[in-house]
Amino acid sequence: MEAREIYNRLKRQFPEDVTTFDAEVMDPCIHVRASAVVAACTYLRDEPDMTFEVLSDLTAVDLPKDGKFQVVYHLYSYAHRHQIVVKADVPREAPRIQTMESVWKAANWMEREVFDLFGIDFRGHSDLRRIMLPEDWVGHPLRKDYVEQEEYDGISTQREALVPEVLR
Amino acid sequence: MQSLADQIFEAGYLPGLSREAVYAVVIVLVAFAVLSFFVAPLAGVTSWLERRVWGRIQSRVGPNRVGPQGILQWLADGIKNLLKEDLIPAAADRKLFALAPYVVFMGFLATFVVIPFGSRLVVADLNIGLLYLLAVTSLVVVGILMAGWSSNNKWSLLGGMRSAAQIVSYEIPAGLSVLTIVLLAGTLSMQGIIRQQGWAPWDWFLFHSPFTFIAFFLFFTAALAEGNRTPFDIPEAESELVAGYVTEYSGMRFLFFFFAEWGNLYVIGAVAATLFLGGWHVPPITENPFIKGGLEFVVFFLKAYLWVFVAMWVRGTLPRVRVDQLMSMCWKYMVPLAFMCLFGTAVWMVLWPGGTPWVSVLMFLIGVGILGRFFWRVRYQIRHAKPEMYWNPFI
Amino acid sequence: MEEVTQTEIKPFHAEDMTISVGPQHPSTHGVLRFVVKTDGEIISEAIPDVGYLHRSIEKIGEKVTWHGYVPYTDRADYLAAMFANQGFCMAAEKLGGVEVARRGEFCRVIACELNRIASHLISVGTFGQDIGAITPFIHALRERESINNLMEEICGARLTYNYLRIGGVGYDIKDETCHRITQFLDHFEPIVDEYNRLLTNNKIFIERLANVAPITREDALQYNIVGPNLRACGVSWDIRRDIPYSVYPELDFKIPVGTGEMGALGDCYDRYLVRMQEMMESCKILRQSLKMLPKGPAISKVPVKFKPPAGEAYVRVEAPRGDMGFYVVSDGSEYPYRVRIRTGSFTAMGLIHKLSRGIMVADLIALIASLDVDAPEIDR
Amino acid sequence: MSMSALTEYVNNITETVTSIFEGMAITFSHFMRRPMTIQYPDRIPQQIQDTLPLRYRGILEVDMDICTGCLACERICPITCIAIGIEMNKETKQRSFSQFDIDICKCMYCGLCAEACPTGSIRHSQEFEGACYNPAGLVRHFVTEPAPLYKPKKGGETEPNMIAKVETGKKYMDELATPDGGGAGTEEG
Repeated sequence: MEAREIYNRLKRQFPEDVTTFDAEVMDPCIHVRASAVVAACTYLRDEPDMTFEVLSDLTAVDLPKDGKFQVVYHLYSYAHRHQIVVKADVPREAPRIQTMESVWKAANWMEREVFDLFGIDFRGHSDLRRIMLPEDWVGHPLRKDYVEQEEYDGISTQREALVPEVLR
Repeated sequence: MQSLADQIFEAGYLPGLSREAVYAVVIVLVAFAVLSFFVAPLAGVTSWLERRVWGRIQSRVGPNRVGPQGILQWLADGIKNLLKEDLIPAAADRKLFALAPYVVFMGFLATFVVIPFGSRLVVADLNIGLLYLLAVTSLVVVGILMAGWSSNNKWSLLGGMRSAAQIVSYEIPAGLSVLTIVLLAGTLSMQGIIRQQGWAPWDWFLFHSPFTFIAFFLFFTAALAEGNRTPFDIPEAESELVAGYVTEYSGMRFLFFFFAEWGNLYVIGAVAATLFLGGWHVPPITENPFIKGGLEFVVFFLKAYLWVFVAMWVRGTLPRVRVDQLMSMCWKYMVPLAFMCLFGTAVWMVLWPGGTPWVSVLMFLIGVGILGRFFWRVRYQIRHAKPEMYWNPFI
Repeated sequence: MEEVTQTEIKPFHAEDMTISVGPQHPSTHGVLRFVVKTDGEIISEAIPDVGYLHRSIEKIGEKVTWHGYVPYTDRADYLAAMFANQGFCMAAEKLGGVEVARRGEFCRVIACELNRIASHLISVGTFGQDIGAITPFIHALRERESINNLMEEICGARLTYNYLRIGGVGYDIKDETCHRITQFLDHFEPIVDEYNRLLTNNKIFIERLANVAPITREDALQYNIVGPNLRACGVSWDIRRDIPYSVYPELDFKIPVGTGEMGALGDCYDRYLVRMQEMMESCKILRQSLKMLPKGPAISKVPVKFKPPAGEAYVRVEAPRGDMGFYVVSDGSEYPYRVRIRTGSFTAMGLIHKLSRGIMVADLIALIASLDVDAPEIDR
Repeated sequence: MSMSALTEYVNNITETVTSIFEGMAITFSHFMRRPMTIQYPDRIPQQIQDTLPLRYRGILEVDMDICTGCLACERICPITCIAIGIEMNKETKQRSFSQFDIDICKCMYCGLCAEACPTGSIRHSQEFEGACYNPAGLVRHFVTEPAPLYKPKKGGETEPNMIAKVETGKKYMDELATPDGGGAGTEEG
């Protein structure tokens, strides 16, 4: 199914929550309001002629200029061989979004990773712990304004340069 | 040994000492000599050989730097392990922890008492030799359990428990297949069993009847399991239990376990040679007792080492079985088959009390046939893969 | 009626034992950790704990140039570096609208398929080792060593290849190297047969793997299992065929699918078998692409300061551990704005918790090995 | 016991025995095959360095005699492990190197610098043994005393010494693929 048609179907179902459609980009994407993303994805998964049974990827992009994080869902259907990108914006100050775990189990670990590296709170997640970094790490590294701590557990995170930088 | 001590005593070299003291000194000295000049090199060279055999199987070379062809590698490893720090975990049961390697080692060492290296070269020809052998090898399981328990490590405990279950189970098929031979020979004495056989292959108990032929392989398999060798090395399964019951051991104590394992390999071979392969029998070519004795020793040694080699080779070939499969293999396959062999042999003996030389020859020919078939397959493998050949065993 | 007093029978209560498998465990394929709760030999729960090999490759992507990020992608999965190269280059090319030189595409396919064989060899080899057969492992590494030598000739490195460039490949493949690859294939195909006779058909090996931790189709989709693991569940899905990229549509190859040969569909043995068959398919692809290798430049013109227009691209590559997705966002500058690498091992790890219930300790090791999880790829 | 169970029982035994037999034949055949081991470092017929292809990406080396000081390598290096210092003599207006350091500790052998070099002066050698006791020892200093920059002569080099150096640099550059079809492919293929 064409991306445009998927968008139309989704728009008909959720006229309020589906905001815009980027058709001119390489991977067409649908913007959905954060509050309705689980409902929209459930619809996309269960509709018989779309059946997006796989959540290929779940990640986020930090957009400090717009003051938001963009949570990006890449969906794919093995049955119909089509894909769609769903995006939801969450505010940077209070990043919060519903978990996708009830729709696709694969979201469990991916959301943990996004939580770890971006600090987005996935509401209703069964096991929201840090996954890559230690539990006591400070900050969320993939945020654009992240500054690495000077030392961790008394170990310096800096490395002395052996070659002095040449001033030019 | 006693006569040696008597001679020394009577020669009057040691005035003022009681006869018992001389016995004790002589026994300690002889034990020391045997330990350091026979058993240690035996286990050590076995370890070296195993690594070389493995190496060639795996397209590698193996240790070849220390001494000619690396034959002294075990010495270097031993010295290294001796010099290593002896660590005992803080939470371990110190006494048991320290004791366990020696119990394992003792279980292996005590078997050398009854192994007949020649018609007159045996420490003690006990009339219950075989029973004694089965009894002392069971000591090993006690040591392993002690090691597993006292390390206070979960891997060690799992390894120890696995080992106990395994060794206890496999005693049964091993014992049953040994009983087959006892039935035939009518004696438990190791020398007695060998004397019942002859130098020619068809005089061996291996080819006595189809049942003994199967019993031999059952015995060998069960012995591998008792010696914790692949495919039954689950107590120390490296990829599962890190190192099983030896996880917490280091230095010399660690070495003792492996010392015992490699030594045990030779014991397995020796027992197999004794029971099934005619032991030290040599063709009647000479009457000179010295040459004959030497030949006997060499023949016995080689027969035993053949099975040591096979055990290494099996280890290089097979994957490891799982715990439940190990048990089901023992109880569902090996124990019934061993019983079959036992009863079959008994029936055989009733039907043909005078022996069946023609069956022995036939069985021998079948054995040769299997070997021929085997080399035919080896030839096929080489022709199929077209590898670069290298016949020299030394590299 | 008289009331019968019943003594309360308490079931024999035993506590579960908690064992930490890893991070320094011989069979965790890198540094992984499982917190395993066992009742004797039976596992009641195995909780994976990852992150020991996190090298923040995604963050590094925001700090280096587009060209300069290619060597970093090598490190995402160092057993199959070529595919991460391929994924990132394809994403950058998609963003920048770069046409790849045709010879370059074939060079990529040759390098990738060689790499796939190498990676699968490691996979099936370590599989054997985890089951306890060391010899097949070393035999597999021996063949991989030959591939490493070929790789050295192709791109000068043995592990972290950094062979692909945006727009093509860094080094052209010489004719003599092509000849040597053909020689290797002639030598390798009988060796796979031998490997089958030594390990695949071994009764003990089959018994250890058949019916162990089968993955159902539903679970595979829910947990987004990809690559050989997915195909072992009976789903015929291969990016090379179904979302074609590079020159794969021109090549003829089959997609091996699990059939439940020795036990349940999607068990450990199926996963193993799919990898073995895939190696043979890769050999076929290699022979074809060596024959079809066209003349011409191996790289197209790409500016040194590569600045793709703002936008984003998501590309998928069929890596040995499954669908490797590169989600790359550009803001039109010299540096990528965001790079996200989605890997097969990561999602496969998510399933282990579910699969591990009720299997034995030895089976857990087989399960980890059969999923072919690779610590660098999980943690990135 | 039903008949099928008995058949399965016997089959299991046969399969086990035959597959082990086959496996043992394969492992036995390896006793006659040549081992794969290279007995590095002493028992080898030829130095490993000599057997490596020209493309091999070993430790970086710089031929300062043909380095133009264009800084392309320094700029492209993703981890900035190259540091080049160039000074200008105020009187003669001649520029010369004051520093050319490469931190081998940091280097990830990606080869991007060698690709950017216009003369092939910076390149990966076949050397791979870099062990030393101190990380500082892994910093390679290529400039010991200020040296002038290399300027390619219009009509080509005349000095035999320099011709050889330029040729060597070219040899390394020929290994690289270029958009106009240069490199190894077109020469031979």
